[in-house]
Amino acid sequence: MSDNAASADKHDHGDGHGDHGHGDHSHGVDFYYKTYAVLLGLLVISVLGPEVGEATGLQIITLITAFGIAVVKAGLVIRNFMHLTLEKRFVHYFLITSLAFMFLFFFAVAPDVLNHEGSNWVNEAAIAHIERVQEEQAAGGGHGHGGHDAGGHGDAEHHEGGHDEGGHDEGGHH
Amino acid sequence: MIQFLLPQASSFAADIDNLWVLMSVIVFFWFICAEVMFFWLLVRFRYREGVPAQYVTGNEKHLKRWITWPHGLIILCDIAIIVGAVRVWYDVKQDLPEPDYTIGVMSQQWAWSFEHPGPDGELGTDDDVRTVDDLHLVVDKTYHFKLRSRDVLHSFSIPVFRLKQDAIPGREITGWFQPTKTGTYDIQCAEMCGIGHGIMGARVIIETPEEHEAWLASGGN
Amino acid sequence: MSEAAKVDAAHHHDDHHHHEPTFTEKYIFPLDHKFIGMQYMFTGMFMALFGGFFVYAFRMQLAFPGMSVPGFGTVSPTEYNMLITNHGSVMIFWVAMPVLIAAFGNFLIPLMIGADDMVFPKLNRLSYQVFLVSILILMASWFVEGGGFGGAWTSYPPLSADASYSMTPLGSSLWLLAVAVEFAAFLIGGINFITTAMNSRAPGMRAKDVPMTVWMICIASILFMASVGPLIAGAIMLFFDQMIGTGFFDPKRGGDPILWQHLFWFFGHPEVYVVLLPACGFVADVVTVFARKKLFGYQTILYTAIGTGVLSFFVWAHHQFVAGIDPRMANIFTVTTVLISIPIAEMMFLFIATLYGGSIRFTTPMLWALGFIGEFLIGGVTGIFLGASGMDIYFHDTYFVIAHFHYTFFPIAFIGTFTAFTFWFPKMFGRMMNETLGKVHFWGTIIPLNTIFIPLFILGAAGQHRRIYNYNHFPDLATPDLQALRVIATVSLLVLIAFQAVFIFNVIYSMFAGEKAGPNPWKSNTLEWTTPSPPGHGNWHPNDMPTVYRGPYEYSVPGREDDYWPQNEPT
Amino acid sequence: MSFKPIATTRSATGVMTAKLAIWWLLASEIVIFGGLLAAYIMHRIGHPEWANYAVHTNTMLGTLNTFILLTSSLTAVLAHHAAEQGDGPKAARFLYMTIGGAVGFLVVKTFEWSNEIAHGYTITANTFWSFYYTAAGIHGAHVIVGALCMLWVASTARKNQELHRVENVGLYWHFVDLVWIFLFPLLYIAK
Repeated sequence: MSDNAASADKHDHGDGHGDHGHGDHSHGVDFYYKTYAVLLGLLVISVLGPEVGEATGLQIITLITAFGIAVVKAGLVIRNFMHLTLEKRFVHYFLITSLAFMFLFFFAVAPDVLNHEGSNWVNEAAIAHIERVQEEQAAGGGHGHGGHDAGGHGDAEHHEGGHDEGGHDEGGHH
Repeated sequence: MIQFLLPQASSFAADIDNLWVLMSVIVFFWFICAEVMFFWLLVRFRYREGVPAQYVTGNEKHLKRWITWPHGLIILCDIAIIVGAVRVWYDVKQDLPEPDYTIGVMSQQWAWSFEHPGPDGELGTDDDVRTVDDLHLVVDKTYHFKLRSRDVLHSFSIPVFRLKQDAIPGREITGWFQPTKTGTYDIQCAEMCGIGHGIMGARVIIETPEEHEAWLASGGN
Repeated sequence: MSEAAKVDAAHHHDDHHHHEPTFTEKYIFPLDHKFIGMQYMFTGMFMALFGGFFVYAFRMQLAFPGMSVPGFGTVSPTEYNMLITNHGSVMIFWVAMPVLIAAFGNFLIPLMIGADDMVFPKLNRLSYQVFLVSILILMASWFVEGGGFGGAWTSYPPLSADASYSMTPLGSSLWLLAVAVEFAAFLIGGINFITTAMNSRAPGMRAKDVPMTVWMICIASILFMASVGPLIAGAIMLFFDQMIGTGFFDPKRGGDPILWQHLFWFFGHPEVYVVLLPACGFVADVVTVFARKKLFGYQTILYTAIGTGVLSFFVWAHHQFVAGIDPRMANIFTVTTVLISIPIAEMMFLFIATLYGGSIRFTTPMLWALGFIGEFLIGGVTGIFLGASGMDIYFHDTYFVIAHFHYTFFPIAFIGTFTAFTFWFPKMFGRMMNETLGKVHFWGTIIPLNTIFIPLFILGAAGQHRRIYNYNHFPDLATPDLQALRVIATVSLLVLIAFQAVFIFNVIYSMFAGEKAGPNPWKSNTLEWTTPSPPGHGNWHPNDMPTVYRGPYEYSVPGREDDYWPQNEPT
Repeated sequence: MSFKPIATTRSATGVMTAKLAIWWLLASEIVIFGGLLAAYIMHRIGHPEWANYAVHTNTMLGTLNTFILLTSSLTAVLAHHAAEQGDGPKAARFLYMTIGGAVGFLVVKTFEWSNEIAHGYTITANTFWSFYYTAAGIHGAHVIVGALCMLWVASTARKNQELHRVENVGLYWHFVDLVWIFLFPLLYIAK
């Protein structure tokens, strides 16, 4: 445990970083600038992606550029800026575990929340809500009023407290 | 066992009570084993002058098997429990048989309102009978219920049916039951729903077909 | 230790002792982990008085509906809901967690791993202060306009989200805020525990030389950290729903009340193991000392603890089987839930097996530890009924559930605490507790415990639901037989509460007039017993920090004169 | 002179204590944001009508903010580099630049939000906007906390003290950047 002693010693003299103990990982400044340049390049692509997606009508391009590039960017930041690759193995494990639990959470909750119907149940309110808003959006051009009106409806309905009006009769509200 | 405390009044009540017996046998077997072993060890290895404790690490084969064998057996017992539980669950909640009648159940703070099909046997027609806090059923008929809530979460629980289902505002949840015994029993709300949760009870009245027709003929009074 | 480190350490020491800490520095705003631990412990026990008072009031109402409860008055439905809600939240969040994890974690982790303090003493102090703020917020919520929150500790929206449903506009928001602030306190504390246990072990202490208590508190803190996130996010969402009128959980505006249930139980189930594991750790340490035995299968116990912890993330929806989730999902969660019985049963078996070949001394701490094993088994086996979906249709939200989880939580929160408290009392205050009073307290607690909750199992099987203030409204439940069971439970509760006075008296009496304890009254191996009782500031002299040579459970090693072998004794 | 326990100076795992604590902190942050974003994604996929709300988010300002945060991440890592070389004042300078990035981010955010609120897209307008403000708001709170921490770290680093803190606060800052990297496509790009 002479490690402890050594680190204790250096630590107190203010250059706590010297005792990193993973050998050489001091990337040059150039390396950081290069990473930064790549990140900016990816940012440009991720912004242009949806334009291409819209132009070609392929939504998949939007999704891939948006989220694929987010993952790549995140990987670059984690690897080159946070130096996770130089960290002890167990750090990887607990970070990955937290992330894995979130995927678990998503996939276990999605059948109830993402879906609006399932085995012997129907989320009538959500279906009615979507239909009503989409009708409004179609009627009102979809732009400009969406936010406002949905809020108004919410409140109005709230006080009525009914379940089955579904909102169809309020279609022409605005 | 549960039937001695509360009658079985639905077709699947006996299944659930039998599942209880199956699980009790398995679970109490292990419980008794563990407690007997526990108390025997306490008595057998109590402190006695001049008798030192043994040095046992837990890796000795002849001792370790006292852990590994129960371990394996518990897995087998777990499988039995899972199979039993899932079968009952599937019958009660997932696989709905064709209904004779459908009823509507609406919960709100703090009352139950029921929609019964009228003489024509169809729900959603003009002759439907609406009641508050009284559910009239015909014995030995299969029912679907459409459960909804007007405001907050409630839970539609009929203990004699061994049935329980939460009502979620905005959702319509379908379930089934088949009453098998005439009589009048409790319906309780089983999910916290505010100040009046404690009084949110209703009665289920299971009638013979004749009685039910008479009730319908009287306009549901 | 190298020369440099010694000088360094001495430097620290001198530096600190230039000024003796004043009373305020030592007791009001301490940095010393032992005092922060005490603060947590006595705050938690103080909160237990409130939790106990609440249960007294509403149990009296259930046994004798409509009567004026002495010390409270008649219990209205609103008050009844407030009492059960706050009984649950106080006992779990403000009693079990601070006492089991924060108090004993603070007190024991540095002592058991041979460190002089937690790694971040100031964060530690901050954690307690944040915790104290959460208590003030909670207490405020009981007295505001409209009364305290009464939507059950699960706080399901829309009831909790909308004041027009709950009628407690301020109570529910303050309650939620208090819970969120409390989580922040434990996140800060938890990171401190984990880092301390991982990094500050004494020289020579390998992973398998760490006492079970430290392992368990560490695993529990990790579980807490990994599970609480969604609920923190959910609490913010629910708070916005309450305060500024967003619609995250409002079905009429595209929200979904089921989402809250998932966010809540994703935390709520691991939370059970967060409090269970530390109690298991205490039991492991106490049983080995008084059986003079090595722990039976140290590594296996560790694996079962980790296995339980990991599996606990896969079971949460068994709280929601009939709560409107898709019935197909229930099948998956039944499998995972029933499987969790394997590691936890194995852990209990290993504790029982540790008794084999021992030389068992029935001191008060040992009685509590054995009581934990015996009682927790009941809670464990009855849980299987509730985890099996088919059975849960009937038992969900009945008194069977209440009896089940009190048979787990009472052993965890109270028996576990009494185990640890009576065992480490000599270390905390330098005096022994009175054995006779301790045994009276033990039997006066264990017997009523069973006579409270066994009737509740029967009531649950008879179809009695929770959270109902007066069963006379339900003809099937208003029978004299069932009422008799309710009265038995309530009377037993009164007996149990009365016997806690013995404990309180014993603590105060022993603190000042108990027999003086030496550094190691129980002849135990672990490091905390190698320093004076109570330990001074820094626990050991800085030049004499312990070094570890062996595992913590080397009792009755053949060929040695003593039947114990302290961890720091050179071979 | 603050008192530092011997415990803090030990490192049985080989990772320095403060850094280990930061990694655990980040693990707990992952689940906080994870829970929120999982809930958002579920709603987003389940509610096709949200596409029409998302149109109103300002991609230009979102991109600008991404650019600001990426740049501040660069300066944070440069500060770490300078600290590694033992050059405290230089590290502090880079940290001040990072704080500048944080302030810039918040200024853009304020402008963006006030514009949106003026158009009626408030947090209560509908659930999309509720999620939008909540997610970005929690992230914004992290930005503020990060800036304050960096201010504190820079004040000691300037005097060549406690230089290891530069890397630790940098790790936290990179994480804040990472969250934004995912929020950006979720809230702005995918329409």
